[in-house]
Amino acid sequence: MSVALNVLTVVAVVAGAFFFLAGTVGLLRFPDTLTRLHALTKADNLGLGLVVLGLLPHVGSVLAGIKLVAIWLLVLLSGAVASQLIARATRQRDPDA
Amino acid sequence: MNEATLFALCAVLLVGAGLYGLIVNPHPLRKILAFNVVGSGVFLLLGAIARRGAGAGFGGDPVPQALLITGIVVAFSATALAVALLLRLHDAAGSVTLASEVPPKVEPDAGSR
Amino acid sequence: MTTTPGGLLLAMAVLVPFVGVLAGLVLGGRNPQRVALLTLVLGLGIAAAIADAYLRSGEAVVYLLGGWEPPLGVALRADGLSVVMLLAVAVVIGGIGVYACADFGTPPGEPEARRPFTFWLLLLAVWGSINLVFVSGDLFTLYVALELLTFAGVPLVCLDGRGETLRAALRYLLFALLGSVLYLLGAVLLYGTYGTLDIPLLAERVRPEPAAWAAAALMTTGLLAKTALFPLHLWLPPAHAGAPAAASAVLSALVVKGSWFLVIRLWFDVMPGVVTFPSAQLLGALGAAAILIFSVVALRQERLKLLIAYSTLAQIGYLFLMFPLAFDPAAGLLDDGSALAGGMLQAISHATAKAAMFMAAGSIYAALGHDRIAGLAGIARAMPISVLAFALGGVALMGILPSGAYLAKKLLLEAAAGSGQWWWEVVLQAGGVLTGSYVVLVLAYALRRAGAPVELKKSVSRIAQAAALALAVCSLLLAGAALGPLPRTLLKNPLALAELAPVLLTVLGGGALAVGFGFRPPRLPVGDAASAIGGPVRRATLAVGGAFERADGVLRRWPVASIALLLVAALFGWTLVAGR
Amino acid sequence: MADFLLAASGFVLLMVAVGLARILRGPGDADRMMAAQLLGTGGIAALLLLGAATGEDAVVDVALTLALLAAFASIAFVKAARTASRDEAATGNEK
Amino acid sequence: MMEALNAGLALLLLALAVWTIVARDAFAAVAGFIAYGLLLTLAWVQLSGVDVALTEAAIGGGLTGALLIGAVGRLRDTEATARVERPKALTRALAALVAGAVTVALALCVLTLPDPAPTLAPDVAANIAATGVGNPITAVLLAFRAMDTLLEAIVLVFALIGVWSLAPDRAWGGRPGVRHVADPNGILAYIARVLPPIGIIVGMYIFWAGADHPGGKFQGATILAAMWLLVMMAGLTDAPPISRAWLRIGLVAGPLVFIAIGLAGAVTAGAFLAYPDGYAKPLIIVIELALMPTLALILALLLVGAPQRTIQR
Repeated sequence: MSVALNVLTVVAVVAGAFFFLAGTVGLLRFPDTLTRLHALTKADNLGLGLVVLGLLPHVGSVLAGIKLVAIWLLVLLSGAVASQLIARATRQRDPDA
Repeated sequence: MNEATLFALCAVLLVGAGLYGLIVNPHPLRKILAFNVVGSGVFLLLGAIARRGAGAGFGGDPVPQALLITGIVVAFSATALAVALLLRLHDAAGSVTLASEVPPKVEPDAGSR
Repeated sequence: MTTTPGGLLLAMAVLVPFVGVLAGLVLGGRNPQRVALLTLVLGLGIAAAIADAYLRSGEAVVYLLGGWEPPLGVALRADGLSVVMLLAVAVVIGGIGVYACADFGTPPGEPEARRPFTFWLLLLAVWGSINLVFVSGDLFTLYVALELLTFAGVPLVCLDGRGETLRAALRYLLFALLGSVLYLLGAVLLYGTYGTLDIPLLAERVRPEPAAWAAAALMTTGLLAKTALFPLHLWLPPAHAGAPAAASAVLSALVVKGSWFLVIRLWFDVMPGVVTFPSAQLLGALGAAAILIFSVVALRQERLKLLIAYSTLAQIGYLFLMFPLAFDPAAGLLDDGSALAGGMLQAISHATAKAAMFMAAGSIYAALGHDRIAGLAGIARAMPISVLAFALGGVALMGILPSGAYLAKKLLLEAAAGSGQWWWEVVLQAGGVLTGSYVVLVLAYALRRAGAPVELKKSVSRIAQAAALALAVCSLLLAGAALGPLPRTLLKNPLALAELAPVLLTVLGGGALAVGFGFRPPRLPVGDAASAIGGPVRRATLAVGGAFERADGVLRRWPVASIALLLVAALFGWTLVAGR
Repeated sequence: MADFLLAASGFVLLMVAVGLARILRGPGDADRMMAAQLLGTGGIAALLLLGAATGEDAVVDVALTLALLAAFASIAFVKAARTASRDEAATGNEK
Repeated sequence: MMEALNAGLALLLLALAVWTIVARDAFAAVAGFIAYGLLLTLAWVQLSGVDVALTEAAIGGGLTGALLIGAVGRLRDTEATARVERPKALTRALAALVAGAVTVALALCVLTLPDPAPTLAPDVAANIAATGVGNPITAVLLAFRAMDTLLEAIVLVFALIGVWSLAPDRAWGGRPGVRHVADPNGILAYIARVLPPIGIIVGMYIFWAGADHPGGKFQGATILAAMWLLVMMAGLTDAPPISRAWLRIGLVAGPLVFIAIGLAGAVTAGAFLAYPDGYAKPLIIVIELALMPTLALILALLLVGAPQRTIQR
């Protein structure tokens, strides 16, 4: 049982780390603000989700598990809002971007 | 090197960097930022000292850790007051330069009231 | 360590003004003024009660907050120094409070207004904070107290909201923050080395070693920046000259004394065995430089309030002369004898006299609509009370009979003679003459007769003028200290030649300096012959004065001042290490 | 397991650092604001991994606080940008 | 592994601090500083200071960042003139020299700190039972060094009075800051409706946990303040006029309750800020509960700034 859970943790965390890598690569390679924004938010939020998934088997209580999931949801929410607001601000200032 | 020494040295370098910024950056907002860097360096040093004092089942000496919380709040208040003063200066004078070599001139109806 | 009788009073000395701030904030309207005036009375009573408790036991009054003993808890302590300062501040605040009623009153029926509301709350805020500086026995609590004092002092600078004063306030705040962060850094090093922040415990544990040296250098320098000792004075002149008169009085008489007092605590109580002879000489030398340079720059000011601000800078220098004099070379440590007593007396004299001078200047400014020194002719007849207050304050600062500063000077001279440091005797005497010069300069203009009677633009409250006079008289009455705690032999027959000579020297020498260095010296009642000799001398003095003024201008640039700050810290560190 | 989690934490932090280096240089304010936002997500991940590795449960509360305030600076940025441009235009209304 | 991580963290901290100092553009410096605050949070965790990490996350990650970003946006036009004032190379070299000298001296002090380090941890452990709380930092903040915490609340009150004192005379008594307008159906309004309920729950949770685990009134209050500011920025509500009675009462309630309980302690337990036997924990919770709204109000209003708008009746 615990071996299986550990494998799950390793797989999920490695996958999560990979998405962080992907996000950073996108950041370095993509040409302009909006595409970079796109690369970043998608990849990082997914990466965090996988990390949370990987850590879930290790929590000591139900409350801690709820908190972990809540963290991910909050980051998803604020990431979505922030990137949309930033994108809109960019567009307003420089409509061609 | 253990983490306390590592972060203590890091803290000392932060203090140095912040002091340099406080001297050479002419813009008051940048001075406020530099002040915060110095302050965080001092706090980090205290945090490292707290870590050195771990014992009696605590991961760090609780007294300096409590002082840190108070210190962070005080530093935040200072930052808020400085920023408010800076913004008001900007509104009232149009510029924020601190280089006022001229002493305040006599203005007949202000100052002594 | 245990709580002593009357200990709770120490907490009250801090809490009563703070509760006053909170009450004024919540009641609003005209109430901040009422609350403040009520608190002034209460606070004076508390200070007197603390003095009583101290005199009864003859030992420091101690209070363990929450009943927790240091190092875990925080203790309040009031020794003789604290008691004296508590009383002096209560009296000065009382005088300023009465004076400010005219400027910061809210007429009945008017809505709450910004200036009076903030002034009264900040006055109480300054008071509570500075009392905390005097009674706190813990270095971190003292850090918070310093910050409280800064936060209360800065808005006082820019109460009138002009760009100039806002800029002065921002410079003040930023430099003061730099000072307090250095202080905190020193305190952190002390905790890391000795595991306590309690002053008596630290005094037992501190040994001469790197952390103690660094802490002493950093904390001293940080506090000097807040006290505006030369060359760390960039913020003071515009801040103190630009604030409303009552606020200037608070800032000049009281706020700078908070950090100065902490230097005493640090040197005499925390690490008397760590400081060295060269480091004390360095501190005294900075003070001597302040006296010389700022007295001359004060003479060159055209505006009365700026002159007083520069006089404050010079007097701050005077307050640091006691450090080298208190050093006992035989024992190799600081010793709290007559030098310390003299320094404290000097500080109190300065607090009362300087508050009186700023208040008198404020009244004159309000009445004339300007404070150009050259335009003061005839004011002595029109506003005799204010001019008298200014004159008495000036006499008190000069250290001539009969005044508290006279006794202070005697004590300091005695200490200088006792420890064989004759060079400080020269500085002390010269300091009196230099102080005399700018007081004589102002009085020479104020006492001149005007062609036509002076027309006052505004009548100034007599009560306000009387408050200034009362404070000035207080600084004279401090000579009575010789009847109480100090040896009575200090007071000699004032008409004896030995006593009269220094007085005459101070006044006449001061007059000569005023003629030499003044921006526009009073015309001399002598013939052309004198001015023929005077010509080259005058040119020389103008050159020297100009050089000092330019030096002051350079030192008041931010990068120069902040580099000087770190250099001073390095110098202190070096004198502490190498002077052993 | 703890070492693996630590390594993962370090890797995420490294990725964030590389991204930061690119993006703090600009060119626009929006890029820099995103840099802070990016570090928010990555920092929370690194923090959670660190907390799991050291067994310090309360670290989750720190991450929760960060997550809650993650958008705060970005929103302040957008509002400030808008206020500033309104000041320039000196018009009283906005959308 | 841990060493490598810590070293990386320290290097990253230094790099961001240097960036904050030397960046040409003020906004870039502020963005760097926000990232720096976040990394400091990690450093606090590594130094076993989870309470400090929570404070840093709330203050450094939230409030300070928002404060500085708001300021930098309004000060855009002043940066060019400031750049002209940049000191000459010689001055900068001198500054680097003295700052470097201070750094080296400090580093020597740090390396000679005594070993074993002095600590008050055993004293705290020996006396924590008397306070009834399980979190040693709460015990220090509200029992052993309660005076500092009282003073901290007073510092905040003074800072707010200072900020308010910067108002133009005509705006005294009016609303602080600018009126935020946003599309009531836009995304900002959306998040300002969704997030605050969650934030209030989390804030209360952090406060409640503080008695026995890392957390406490201050961190909780910061979260509440941020939520209120969010609702204001979305234009859903406006900052209250500073003359409002409820506001004034809210600003002083916390410190006054603290002082009152402290004075009661002087009567019943023999010292100001002492608690009678057995009542320590409930009284500590009452004090924290009273302080939290006051702290939240002040923290939020410190960010909003001085009154700027005249009263409209």
